Amino acid sequence: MQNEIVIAGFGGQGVLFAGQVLAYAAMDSDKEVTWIPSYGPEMRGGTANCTVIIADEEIGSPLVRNPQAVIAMNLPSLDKYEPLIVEDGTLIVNKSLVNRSIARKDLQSVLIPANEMAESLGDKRLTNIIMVGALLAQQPVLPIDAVENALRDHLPERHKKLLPLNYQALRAGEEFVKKELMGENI
Amino acid sequence: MQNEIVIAGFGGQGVLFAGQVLAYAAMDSDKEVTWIPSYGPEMRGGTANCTVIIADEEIGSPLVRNPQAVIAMNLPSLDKYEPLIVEDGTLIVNKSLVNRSIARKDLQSVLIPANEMAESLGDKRLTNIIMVGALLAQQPVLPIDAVENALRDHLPERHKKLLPLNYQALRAGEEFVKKELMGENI
Amino acid sequence: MGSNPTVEMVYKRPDTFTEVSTHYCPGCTHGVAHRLVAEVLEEMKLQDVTIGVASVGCSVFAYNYFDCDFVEAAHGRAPAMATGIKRVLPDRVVFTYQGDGDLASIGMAEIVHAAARGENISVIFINNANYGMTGGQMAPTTLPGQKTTSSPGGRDIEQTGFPIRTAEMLATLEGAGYIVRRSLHDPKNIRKAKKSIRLAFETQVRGLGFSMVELLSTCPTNWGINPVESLHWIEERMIPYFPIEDFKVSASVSQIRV
Amino acid sequence: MGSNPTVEMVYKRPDTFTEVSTHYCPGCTHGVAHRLVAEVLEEMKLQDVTIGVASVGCSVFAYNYFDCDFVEAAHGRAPAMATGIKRVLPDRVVFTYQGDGDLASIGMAEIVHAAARGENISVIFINNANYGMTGGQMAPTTLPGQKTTSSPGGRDIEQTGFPIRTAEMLATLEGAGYIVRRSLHDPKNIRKAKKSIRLAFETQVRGLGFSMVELLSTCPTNWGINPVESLHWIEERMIPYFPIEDFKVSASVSQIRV
Amino acid sequence: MPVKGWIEVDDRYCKGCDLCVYACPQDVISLDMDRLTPKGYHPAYLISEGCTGCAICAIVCPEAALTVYREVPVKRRKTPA
Amino acid sequence: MPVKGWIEVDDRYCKGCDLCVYACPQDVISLDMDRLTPKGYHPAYLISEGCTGCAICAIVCPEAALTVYREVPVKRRKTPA
Amino acid sequence: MTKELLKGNEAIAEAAVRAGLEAYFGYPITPQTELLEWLSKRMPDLGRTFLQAESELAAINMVYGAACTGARVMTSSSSPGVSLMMEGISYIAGTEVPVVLVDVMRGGPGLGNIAPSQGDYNQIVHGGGHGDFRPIVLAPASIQESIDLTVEAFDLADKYRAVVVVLVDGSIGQMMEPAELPPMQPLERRDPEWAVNGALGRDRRILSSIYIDPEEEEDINVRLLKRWNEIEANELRYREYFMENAELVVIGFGTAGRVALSAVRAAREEGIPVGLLRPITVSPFPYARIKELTNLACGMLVVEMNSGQMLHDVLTAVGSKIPVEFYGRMGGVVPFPDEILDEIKRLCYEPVAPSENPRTSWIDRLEHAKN
Amino acid sequence: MTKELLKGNEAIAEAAVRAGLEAYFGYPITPQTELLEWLSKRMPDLGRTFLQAESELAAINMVYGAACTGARVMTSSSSPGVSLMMEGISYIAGTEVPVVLVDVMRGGPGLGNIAPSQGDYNQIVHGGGHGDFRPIVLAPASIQESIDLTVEAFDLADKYRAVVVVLVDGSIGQMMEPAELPPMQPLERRDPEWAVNGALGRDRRILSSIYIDPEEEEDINVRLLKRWNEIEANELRYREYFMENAELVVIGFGTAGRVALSAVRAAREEGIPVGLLRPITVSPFPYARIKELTNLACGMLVVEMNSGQMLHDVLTAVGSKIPVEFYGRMGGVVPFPDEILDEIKRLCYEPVAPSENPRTSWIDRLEHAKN
Ligand SMILES: Cc1ncc(C[n+]2csc(CCOP(=O)(O)OP(=O)(O)O)c2C)c(N)n1
Ligand SMILES: Cc1ncc(C[n+]2csc(CCOP(=O)(O)OP(=O)(O)O)c2C)c(N)n1
Ligand code: SF4
Ligand code: SF4
Ligand code: SF4
Ligand code: SF4
Repeated sequence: MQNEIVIAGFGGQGVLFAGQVLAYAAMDSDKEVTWIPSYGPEMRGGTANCTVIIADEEIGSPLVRNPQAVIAMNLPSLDKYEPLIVEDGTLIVNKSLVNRSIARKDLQSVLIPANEMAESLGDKRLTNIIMVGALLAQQPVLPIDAVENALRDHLPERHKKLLPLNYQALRAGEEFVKKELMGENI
Repeated sequence: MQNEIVIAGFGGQGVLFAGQVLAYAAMDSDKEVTWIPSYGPEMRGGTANCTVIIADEEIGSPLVRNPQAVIAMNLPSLDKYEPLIVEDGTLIVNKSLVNRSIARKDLQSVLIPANEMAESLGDKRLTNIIMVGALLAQQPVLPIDAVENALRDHLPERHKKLLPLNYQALRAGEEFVKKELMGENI
Repeated sequence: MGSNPTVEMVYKRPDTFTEVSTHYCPGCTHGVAHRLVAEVLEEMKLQDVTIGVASVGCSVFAYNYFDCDFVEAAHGRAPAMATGIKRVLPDRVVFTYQGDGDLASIGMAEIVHAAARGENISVIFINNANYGMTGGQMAPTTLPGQKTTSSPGGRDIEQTGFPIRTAEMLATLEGAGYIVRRSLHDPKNIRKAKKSIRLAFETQVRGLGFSMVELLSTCPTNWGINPVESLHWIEERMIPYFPIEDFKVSASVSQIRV
Repeated sequence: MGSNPTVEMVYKRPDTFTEVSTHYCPGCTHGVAHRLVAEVLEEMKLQDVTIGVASVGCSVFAYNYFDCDFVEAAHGRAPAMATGIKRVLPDRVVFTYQGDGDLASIGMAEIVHAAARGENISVIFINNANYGMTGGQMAPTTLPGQKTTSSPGGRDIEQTGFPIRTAEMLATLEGAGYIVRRSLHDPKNIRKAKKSIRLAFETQVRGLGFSMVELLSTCPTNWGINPVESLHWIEERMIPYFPIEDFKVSASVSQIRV
Repeated sequence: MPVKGWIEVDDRYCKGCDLCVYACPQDVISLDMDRLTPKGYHPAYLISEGCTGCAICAIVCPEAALTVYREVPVKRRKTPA
Repeated sequence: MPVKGWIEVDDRYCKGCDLCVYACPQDVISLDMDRLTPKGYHPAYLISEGCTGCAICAIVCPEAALTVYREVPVKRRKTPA
Repeated sequence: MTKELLKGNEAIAEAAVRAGLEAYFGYPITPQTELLEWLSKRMPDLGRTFLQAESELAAINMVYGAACTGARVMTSSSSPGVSLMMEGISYIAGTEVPVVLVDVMRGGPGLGNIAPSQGDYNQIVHGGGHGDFRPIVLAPASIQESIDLTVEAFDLADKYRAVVVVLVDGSIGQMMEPAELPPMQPLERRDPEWAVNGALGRDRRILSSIYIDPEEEEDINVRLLKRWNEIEANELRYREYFMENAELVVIGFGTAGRVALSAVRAAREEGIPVGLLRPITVSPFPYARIKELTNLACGMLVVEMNSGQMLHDVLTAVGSKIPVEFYGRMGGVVPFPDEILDEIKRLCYEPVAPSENPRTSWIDRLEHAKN
Repeated sequence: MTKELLKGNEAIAEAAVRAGLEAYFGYPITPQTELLEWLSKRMPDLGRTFLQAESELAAINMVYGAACTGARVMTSSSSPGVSLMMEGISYIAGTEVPVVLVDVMRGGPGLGNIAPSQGDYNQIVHGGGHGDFRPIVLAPASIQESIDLTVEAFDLADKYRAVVVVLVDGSIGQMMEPAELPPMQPLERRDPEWAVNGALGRDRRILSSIYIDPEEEEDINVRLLKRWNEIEANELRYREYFMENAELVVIGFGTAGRVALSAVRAAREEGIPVGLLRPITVSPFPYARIKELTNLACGMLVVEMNSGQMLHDVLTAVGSKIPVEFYGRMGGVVPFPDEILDEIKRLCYEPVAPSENPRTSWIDRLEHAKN
């Protein structure tokens, strides 16, 4: 059994770190895991993607053509990955930077105003963690407290003071989706 | 039918040129021919050898382990090549620089005081040509006038004036051997 | 006394530039150096006879921006490649555009010998005190104590010696016709820099030998400061070690009036 | 007033030399340079702590003649190889012995950077104005107009530029502690040369940075003149272009008394 | 009365690096925080009157994104007294 | 009376290059045309009296083939007057 | 034993440190640079030698010198930089001193790009450098394997006085996986009987690659060859997956190998009898095992991130016994598992003529797929 | 048509001049130096470009630049110098500009010696330089062939925008044979549609080896591969001797090939049914013909002046169909005909097991012979 998650956005959105948090959590839960930044033509700036694969057995390819879940932090990422997700896969979209609805009907998708939520929590940099929380609510690839521990153990020193906020962000993302699923976010 | 001739001595004795004269003569007589200087450990000075192969058909190896004829211009060369000559092969030795007789009895060999003869002709540098003349007398691999023409056509410009002397040297070497064979050089 | 005004265009993007947006980081003065070269090519009407030689560094894509023939050299070998071109096409104008890692580190032998031969080419040498493209490692031009990704504790002169003053060193070679250092940190210096680039190309066009303009340039991204602060950094940190001077102006070059 | 005399040995072959006859051509002053280095190693008692780095050139077999540890480098890379050795064995004495093709042509980048780093090694640099081992081709040190096997019409400065004054060029680098040029063409100069080689090793032993002694040396074989005439050729042809001077003697090195 | 000038900023090239803003002697250039270029930068723009068309901004611009214009008064021929 | 000295030439090393001959201030060294070294060179040798043991020959010898000796007068201790 | 999440380049660097690396000389190049950067901090902190060389040419010759002292030394680079090291590598091999080289391959030829590739296989395994010598080449496919093989590389280099190459592609350099680092080995100053480190109280030593007498040079060549035979006999490593009753065998190394694993696993789930052979040492190469497999399987598929460089070696081993097909991506493209799965299926359904050159048919398919 | 007695290095140089060589850049190295020296006189006399570069690294990059202008260019070196050209060769291949390189091989690895060798076969044919590309490699065995193939090298380089290597060993460089030089071709300024020579009256052109997008780089690789298939189809050259009803086939190129000819001739005189295949292009390699021969002959003997580099290619062609044996001399040793004759006889009398690695048994025999 293998989970493949792509997190995509542009530089500065904490895309790579979000993926690493999942990877740490998976490792601490004794899973096999790979994290790999994806290569694009541009050598710097522009888009930033990473692929995280979580599995019970030895992982083969660290990259997949059709991931099971995608976190799209902006419009270009949505446009690029929506068509690639496996059938009935999961798609978490940062509504704040996306002005369109999701075309595919088979997907389990959520549009979440992550930027606004982050700002209301008091720090724009929390957007990525909110999205992770949302993912885990939509598709529980890992127990959420494993991710909390990962944050605790691996948040860069200089951001340690932000730990409580990160917990909140994670839960906020989770809550949002739960409500969504219960049809409460109207 | 193939003739293999090794000319050996030390640098400055005109060993390489003597070989080239034979090669030119062979070429002008429409024979196949190869000339190759032999590699030794030392990068400069010391001994100088070359191998000339004259044949009617395409020549394979430009080097042979056991040559049919050897011109030994000095003692080290004699010591090195006497044992290597094919059975009943030809050996021309520059008596002026060799203080021993020839060990092998099967060889058609000549000891010729080339330095003295050259000096008596008035130019030490003729030693090599005298030896060539002797070789051709002993083993007529090429008509002697072919060699004369080769000298005429290929003697370096600055030595052209020495052409007549070179002819004499060639004949002198030839004469010496002829007499030797008739047992006259006593 | 009135006057009915007419409009004049004081500055416009040179035609020798393609309509391509550069890949350089915002505020990186590689762009200024490009612009100056483009302006000089335009002023001297050399566009059709010029062959540029891009090097390996952030300027690796330089050939996308200049509207003239271009080749892309191996890391450090631009002067050798330029030599090959110039020798078979002596009537063409050939210039290399190289960073300090490319020219002063891996390419040291090639630049010294091009200068020593008096190779009739022009070299635009961007000194930004680090390796930009690969993420800000130490370059031969990195200042003492300067932190880079390969000198995390700051450049230790005990271990790695002092920065190389390339222009000064090459100026000792007979073959050099014109070798100067300029800076891109303010308008005045940028004007001086352009004049020198012009002189470098004039030197070549007149067959007066090797010419090189070393340009102090910013790398905001790897220096970790913003573009404006970067200009100050050049002024306060780099210029004291890398003086803005003429190191070699051969007699015949000094005759040139532009 | 009488005196019953006793015998004193004024000069003997140094013990730091092996009992091997060199492969050098008769009268080639490579041999003199070797002897001077051997004498200095003996005087300074460095034989057991010294590692020599031979280069590719006529001195390729140098390791056969010095009775100390030796390695043989790739053509031009002796300074890099010496750097590798010195960095892991800082308490050993490491010297390279390089010709002008090796050091000033193919090895230019390595020597410049070793000097720039202030690499604590000593370099014996033999300038004989040509490539000896390969049969007398043009070197970066070949004089204008000098005929060589690869400049049969004489070195054409229009095509190949002027000879490189390596010592002068390297002296511009901060890391250089001691850089001088000496000559081997007469007893007086040979004595001076030995003193400088001594100073170069003293510089290293005291950890005062990069040291190099450029030695004007003969190549009778390829110059096509006899050994004695070759000495005159150095004096009359080479020295005017390659002056015998001190180009860099750092403050601390100038303190050394030998 | 000072010469009147103005600039045009080409959004295809401007990267909002701030160098022209900093260099402008009249302090009449600023980055437009309400606009994004196709590449996602806040482009420079002329905030007010006062540009003299000195083109200093263009001289420092790494992207050759600026065009600078200026009004030139046409001199009238003096009439004899 | 000048100091008396002499040289020894090691035939294993001498290549008959003539440099010592040329350098000797007393002109007392020459190449021995009647002898050949194992390597086939005419070695240097001391032709006559007059060597002062100045060792200049050794300084110029590329082969370190020379050993130089000199007689030194032993100074007698002065007896008090 | 605690695992950490480690990036390939950094894991290799730290593994080398713990294996007793005494001196590192290198030059920056993507996608290898993090390795150099890691050591630029680590080595000085430990009082060991780190030096950024002026070029790869200088780096390999610095490593050459340092190796001559008997120290544990390493350099690293990526494809174009490695090409610049060829003369030096030949000298090192000819001098018989131990050196570890890490090559993090990128797309080529020429400047190419910085994406992952396996285009240096030939240069490293067969051709690079003049003269007759063979480096030991280790090709890890995961971060843990990269760590383990890096440590081993130093032991092999010492044991055989040889050049040992750790050959990975950019994706392994950039990827993160949980892995365990070895314990820190104490640095002991080595003084092997050949080391050049000052002739104090012993006869002097010389290290060189010149043997001006051809017969002597030939003796060295013979010695190197016999040593190589030993290496082939003792140091061969490979790993097999799903090989039981496999009728089709996929062969791939490094990243191509692990991508193939995904495909093979998927195929097995669909009941296709396919197995995977992943060479871990690509030099020595598992010729014998592949020959063996030709008796069990009825076809082979070689997968590489190049135009079929290892393919040549597989063909040598297989001879014409069973058909061999090839699938490769080039220039920095990493294949997805589904591409290989498609190939596996194709081979199960459409039979292939053993005679034709596998490369030709592949190129047609690839072109067709690309347009 | 008059023949002259010509030395290999000089013959190649003069042939290049007459083929329209416009620029030569090189660096001295034995046993190739006469080639450079010849051109140092000839080229300036003709008003063409000769430049002694500061190194082989500079030489190959000067040639690279000159080639970009569409000019006919050449460089030459010997083994260690050629190793220094690997990065440049990869760039040239990736940029698809025509360059001719002459490699006069010497004994190695490392500094080795200056005696004749074939130790660069792998480096030139298989491995040298990073990334996927293949040079055309011509291996003459006589002075006349050296001349003819040098002229052809320029045409092939132009035709395929490829690197063409003339691969000879030191003995061919030093040997003299009667040969005929081609007529002097008039120099015409080439302006191929890709040449970079100033954008006068046309759109600008760019020549580079960067393709930062892997998919794009892959397209280039595909283009190079398809061009290579053409080359394999059109440019294969080899020569056979005494092949009629040969039961044993000897295979060797260059000097090894002509030494083998002497042995084969001698064997035939003794009535032994042996033939010789001498590849003239070693890249492309006559795989198909060798495969064919496995149907006629019952054994093969590969002869090289290295440790069996071409052997690898022969084995790929032969598969396991018939036994292949190897005889090589290394490090600068040139075999004498009698050594090969002995091998031929041995093979006729004692049968060999096809399975075992030919190299192992050879090494034992060689060692035994040497002591
Ligand atoms: C042979 C080789 N070595 C290393 C590299 C990696 N590389 C690319 S750019 C670069 C340094 C560029 O720095 P610099 O020349 O200072 O230019 P900048 O990027 O600072 O403008 C390096 C080391 C390479 N491409 N090729
Ligand atoms: C890479 C490489 N290129 C070229 C050569 C050939 N080579 C050997 S020695 C030499 C030049 C030596 O000249 P120099 O350094 O001046 O020393 P000298 O012989 O004059 O003492 C050359 C080019 C080589 N061995 N290796
Ligand atoms: S990395 Fe530095 S040098 Fe390169 S473009 Fe960015 S700012 Fe300019
Ligand atoms: S060739 Fe010249 S440098 Fe070399 S040993 Fe002979 S004289 Fe000396
Ligand atoms: S300097 Fe140029 S790029 Fe920078 S903000 Fe101004 S206009 Fe834009
Ligand atoms: S200098 Fe030395 S080598 Fe030369 S002749 Fe005198 S003793 Fe012999």
